[in-house]
Amino acid sequence: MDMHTAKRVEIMIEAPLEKRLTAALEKAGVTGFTVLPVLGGSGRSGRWSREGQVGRAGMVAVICLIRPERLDTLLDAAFAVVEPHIGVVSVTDAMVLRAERF
Amino acid sequence: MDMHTAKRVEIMIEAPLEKRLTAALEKAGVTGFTVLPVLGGSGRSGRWSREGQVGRAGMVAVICLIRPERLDTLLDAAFAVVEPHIGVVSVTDAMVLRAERF
Amino acid sequence: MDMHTAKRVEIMIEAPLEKRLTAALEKAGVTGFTVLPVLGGSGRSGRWSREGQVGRAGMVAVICLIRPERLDTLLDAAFAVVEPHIGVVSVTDAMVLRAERF
Amino acid sequence: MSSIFDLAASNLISPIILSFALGLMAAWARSDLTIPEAIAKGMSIYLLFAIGFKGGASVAAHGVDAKLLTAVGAGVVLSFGLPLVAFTLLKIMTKLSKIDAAAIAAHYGSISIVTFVAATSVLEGRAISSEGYLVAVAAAMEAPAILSALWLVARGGTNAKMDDGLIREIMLNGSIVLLVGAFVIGMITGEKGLAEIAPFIVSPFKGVLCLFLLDMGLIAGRGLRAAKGVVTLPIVAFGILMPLIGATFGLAAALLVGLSTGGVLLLMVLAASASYIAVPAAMRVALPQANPAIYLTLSLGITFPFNLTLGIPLYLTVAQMVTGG
Amino acid sequence: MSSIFDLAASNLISPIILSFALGLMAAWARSDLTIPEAIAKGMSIYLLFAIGFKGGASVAAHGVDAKLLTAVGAGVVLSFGLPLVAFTLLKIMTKLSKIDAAAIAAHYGSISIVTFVAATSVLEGRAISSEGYLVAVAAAMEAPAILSALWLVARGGTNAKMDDGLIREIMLNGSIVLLVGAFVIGMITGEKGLAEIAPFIVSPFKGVLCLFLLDMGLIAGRGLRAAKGVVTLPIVAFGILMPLIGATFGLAAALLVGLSTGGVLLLMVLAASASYIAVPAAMRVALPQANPAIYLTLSLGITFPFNLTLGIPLYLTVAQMVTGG
Amino acid sequence: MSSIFDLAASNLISPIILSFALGLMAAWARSDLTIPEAIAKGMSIYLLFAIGFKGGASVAAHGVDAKLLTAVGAGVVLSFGLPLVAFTLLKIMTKLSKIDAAAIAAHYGSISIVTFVAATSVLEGRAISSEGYLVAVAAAMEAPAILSALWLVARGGTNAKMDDGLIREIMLNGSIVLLVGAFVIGMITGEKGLAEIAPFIVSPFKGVLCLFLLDMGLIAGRGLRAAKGVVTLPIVAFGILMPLIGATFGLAAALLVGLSTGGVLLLMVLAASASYIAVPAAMRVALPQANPAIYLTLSLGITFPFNLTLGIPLYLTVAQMVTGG
Ligand SMILES: Nc1ncnc2c1ncn2[C@@H]1O[C@H](COP(=O)(O)O)[C@@H](O)[C@H]1O
Ligand SMILES: Nc1ncnc2c1ncn2[C@@H]1O[C@H](COP(=O)(O)O)[C@@H](O)[C@H]1O
Ligand SMILES: Nc1ncnc2c1ncn2[C@@H]1O[C@H](COP(=O)(O)O)[C@@H](O)[C@H]1O
Ligand code: NA
Ligand code: NA
Ligand code: NA
Repeated sequence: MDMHTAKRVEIMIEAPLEKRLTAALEKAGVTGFTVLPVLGGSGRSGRWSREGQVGRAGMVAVICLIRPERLDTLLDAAFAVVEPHIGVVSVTDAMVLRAERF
Repeated sequence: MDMHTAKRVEIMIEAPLEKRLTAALEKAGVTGFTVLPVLGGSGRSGRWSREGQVGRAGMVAVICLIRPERLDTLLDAAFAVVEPHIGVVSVTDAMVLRAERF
Repeated sequence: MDMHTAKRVEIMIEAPLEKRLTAALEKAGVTGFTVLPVLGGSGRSGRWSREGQVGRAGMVAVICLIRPERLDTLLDAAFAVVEPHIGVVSVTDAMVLRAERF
Repeated sequence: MSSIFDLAASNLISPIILSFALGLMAAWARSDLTIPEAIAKGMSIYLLFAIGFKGGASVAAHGVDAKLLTAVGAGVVLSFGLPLVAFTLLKIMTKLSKIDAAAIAAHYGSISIVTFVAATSVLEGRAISSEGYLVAVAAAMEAPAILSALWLVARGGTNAKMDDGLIREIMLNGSIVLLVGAFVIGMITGEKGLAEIAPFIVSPFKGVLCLFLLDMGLIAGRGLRAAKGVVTLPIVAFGILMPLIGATFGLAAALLVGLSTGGVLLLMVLAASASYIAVPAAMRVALPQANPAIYLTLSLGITFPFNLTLGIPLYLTVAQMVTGG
Repeated sequence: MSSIFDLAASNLISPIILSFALGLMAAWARSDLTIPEAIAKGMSIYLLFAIGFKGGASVAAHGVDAKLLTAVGAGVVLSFGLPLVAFTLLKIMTKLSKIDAAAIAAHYGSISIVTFVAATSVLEGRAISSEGYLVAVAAAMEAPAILSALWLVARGGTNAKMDDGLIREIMLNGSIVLLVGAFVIGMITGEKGLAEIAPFIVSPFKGVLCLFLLDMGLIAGRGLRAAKGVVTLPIVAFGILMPLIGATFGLAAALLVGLSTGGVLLLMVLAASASYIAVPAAMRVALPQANPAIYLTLSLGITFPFNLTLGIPLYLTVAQMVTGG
Repeated sequence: MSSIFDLAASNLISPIILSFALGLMAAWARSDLTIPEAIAKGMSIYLLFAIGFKGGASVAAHGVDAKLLTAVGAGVVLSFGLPLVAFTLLKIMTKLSKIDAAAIAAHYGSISIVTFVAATSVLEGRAISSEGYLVAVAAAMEAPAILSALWLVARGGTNAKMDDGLIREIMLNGSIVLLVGAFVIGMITGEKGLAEIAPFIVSPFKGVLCLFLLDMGLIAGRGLRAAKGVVTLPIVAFGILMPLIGATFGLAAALLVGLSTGGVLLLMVLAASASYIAVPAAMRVALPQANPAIYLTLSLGITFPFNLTLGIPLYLTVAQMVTGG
């Protein structure tokens, strides 16, 4: 199977920021991402859980697969949104099928 | 802790295809996988979101941890299902505990 | 962007064990983790799905980003909880922003 | 003619239609108002269970009509036949590929149960009775259209991904099973069963329908926003013309079967409406090359609101004229 | 005897039972019909709140019966004792390991609140009254059985993972807290409080129960499909014999306490029913080596439908014969 | 004075308050009782839709009052002004940073629709009527306070992240759109529309409110547990003093506008209550440096229960004394 190197960026961010993050990613030329729900978690700002919440509470996980050479642009864009907020950003090496999509 | 190398395959695929994908994986001898919900995303076919949807709309993420030597069989099986559809496949190097399970 | 090496540990565990796992992680000095919902899956104990379930059924995925040197402590803590139960543990190399958080 | 407009106007200011309009407008204004997926699914399960049960109980009350089987047969024929009409029309009116045209055709042969539900509540509001078994007709009309559309594609040499699994999935999809199952339960337990659970499935029904239509409005509105550019004027024209044609075929079938005024309306509505739940999922499996943005926007964004606002009052006027009811 | 069959037959054609049957059949036919997890949990919260509240309001109306404490005590004794009976029976009838047998035994000492709810709605349908505080008895019977089962295992030298956290979790698990909390609220606010929220917790109750049982049927059916091979004939036999034995113990306890006909039925049902929510979660923590496929299939796939369809009418006939009610 | 206590006592033993207390206690005891997020959101959608619709229908029934606009204007002024009062008070009473104080101030200028709903149900229980358009006032009061608070921060030189997107989000946030939309639908369809869906939005309303307050109690209780240490005594004192001050301003405004007794109570409650849904989300975007643990705990853990239990009866007594109603 024909595989191509890529980076998998995983951004956990507060739900009220989701729109701003994805807008920033799109502006930075990121062509694809996937948003996963998050049930709860723990960090420097304490423990939280989504259960019973009503508003745009909690966090979401945004996953982007991108070509390695575009990583920096993406991280700059993401960082500008995440920086003053609660959230973590991690990057993993990955291989993808159908590279023309990224 | 005794760790073993493995591959972590992450397949984002349209929800109506989930059954077909997991059936194909099982047929290809994949012994385990986990299905995560997806809230929304964006790609070449545009932006979508799960909110308010009624039918088997949206996507799911299927995660498989497998021994490296079985990667190709898995990708062939997955690709046959994903190929004509909307979806992305990525592979990451990983280490697993309890290798006898994979 | 200033990145630091880290490990991304992904633990899929039965939902009734979630509290025990996160308590064990906190006791082992893990400062952050994120819990993702799981829709269903398959493994040695068969196929299962969350749909329609009422109790604390099913599984959750717990993701920890940690400094590499703390991996062993974390795995020991996690393994003690996961070992007699249904679940899988995998580790991936990653890079993180804002290393002071980990 | 004035009565059509009166009817349309009084229909338009019902809480049901206005809730749909609210959803449309909220989506248009890019409000973040959303109904959680689980709640939307829960409401659709409620509506299917309620409408099925009430249909069955009504059949139990009025006796199994000899026309039941004829009506179901007529529904199946309509569902098989309408995609051919829709396909031909699309090939004439638009420049869509054969695959896209076939996928759209499948939607118009099948039915929208929410449009059906909205029509029953218009009938109730006017105290016009109808044959309870039309619920069974609705269920019977869900699937055949998919087969027709796949045949249209296969005939052209393209490979539609038709396998045993898919046929099984279509026939046993959740909506059909729930609708038919509730219908049978209603038939078995009859008026007594209905009385037991009426405070759940009858009294709050219209209110739940309002919230469900709010959600439909949100989804349709967001779909329309996203589909600008994809959906051309001829496609929109098809989305309004086709329900009128479907309704005409439905009318003919209803008269052949010999339904009551209410029954005529409901069969017209079934024929006029387009699926946006079962068929889209089947199309993603069977015709993945077809563009979902087109068929979803058409059925949910154009035809559904058209039927809801203008279609139903129009069909009702015609049904009353024709049956003298 | 004929009356048992009449009762069973009339019970079988209620919307509640038929909804369960629909779920079973849909699962059997591998339909993709599913109820979202959040909706299923929402319905179970509704049912627990409603049944607790109504029990409390009924106690407030009829005065705190001197027998309340005796009945709760009897329930606790049953819950502690029945696992020993179940365990012995399993060791005699089946080849299950000690761990598996103990895990199953825990389920049968504990209770199924949905079976209890179904029984109250049979009583209501027949206008037979019962002691409101049996809701409190139900809550009291949830947990002790787990301790018994863990003692059975520990006695054999195997390490059950029993820690303070687990005891706390069992005693304060959501279902117990909600049931007892709603009971207390019902007792405090009494008939007046009930009147305020009756259109929510009384009128639509049966309808919600139908949809909930549809979901139970789906889960039970899917469990039965998956468990083919794991669940042998002797195990199935246990799943039908044990509720009869439990009901007999429940009958004895109810007569000792001096309950009314309705109360006798309900205590029989509590003793006869097997948990499938609280106890399975506790077993995954405390006895992870036990195979969940066996105990879940037994309690939800065999004993639950048995009680629902044949058990309740049978117990009611016996309760009426014995109390002359 | 004794009547305040009588009123408070009778208020305290309503199912609504006790459900909230149950949630608080369950959280305090670390029970795992939880309401799924989707169900909680579904209930809040239901409550907003119902309260909006009923307000609109009431306006339709009583004619559009000339005071409607004045009342909305008064609400907007209150929402703009109260944050300044709250901010000053916080700077005097506590050692909080300017950012934290401003964030809290935004919450107290805005409103809690659930407190409003609880107050309307107290009015209904006492058959005291109120102006339906206060629902519109409630909607109008949601957003201005956020702008005030951001101005407070910007004035001090710190950069609040205020952009067009945020203003749009605040004005078009789901709660406001749903509340106003349902109000307009209620106004258009009037009594007739209300009659159609009353079995959904009127009869079960109080019961749904109970379950919703159970959830609020769970969240507030868990927040209070987690916030030990963060929330100091002066902060708690503010959480009780500020609603009293807000209510006083609300009273003055209500008298200026010339509202009825019920209307006076409701405007007092709006001014006294603090947001815990819309404003927290806006603060995470606009003032991320502010500590959410403080403002959430204050508004949901201190002020909300205070208003629910003691505040509403107190305000009602005052409103009755002042208006002689
Ligand atoms: N080390 C970590 N690994 C995984 N998730 C984390 C980690 N640290 C923080 N998070 C997630 O990010 C959220 C906010 O973290 P913090 O800003 O540290 O409070 C937490 O609630 C977690 O969901
Ligand atoms: N680069 C990407 N990274 C992460 N997810 C993606 C990416 N591209 C596509 N996806 C996901 O796959 C779905 C379909 O993609 P596409 O086929 O490109 O429209 C999107 O809606 C996303 O959920
Ligand atoms: N190889 C695997 N890859 C991903 N998830 C797995 C794998 N094996 C097991 N799982 C997950 O862990 C659960 C329990 O696995 P098991 O203990 O093997 O039954 C499964 O239902 C899956 O959700
Ligand atoms: Na049609
Ligand atoms: Na029992
Ligand atoms: Na306020």
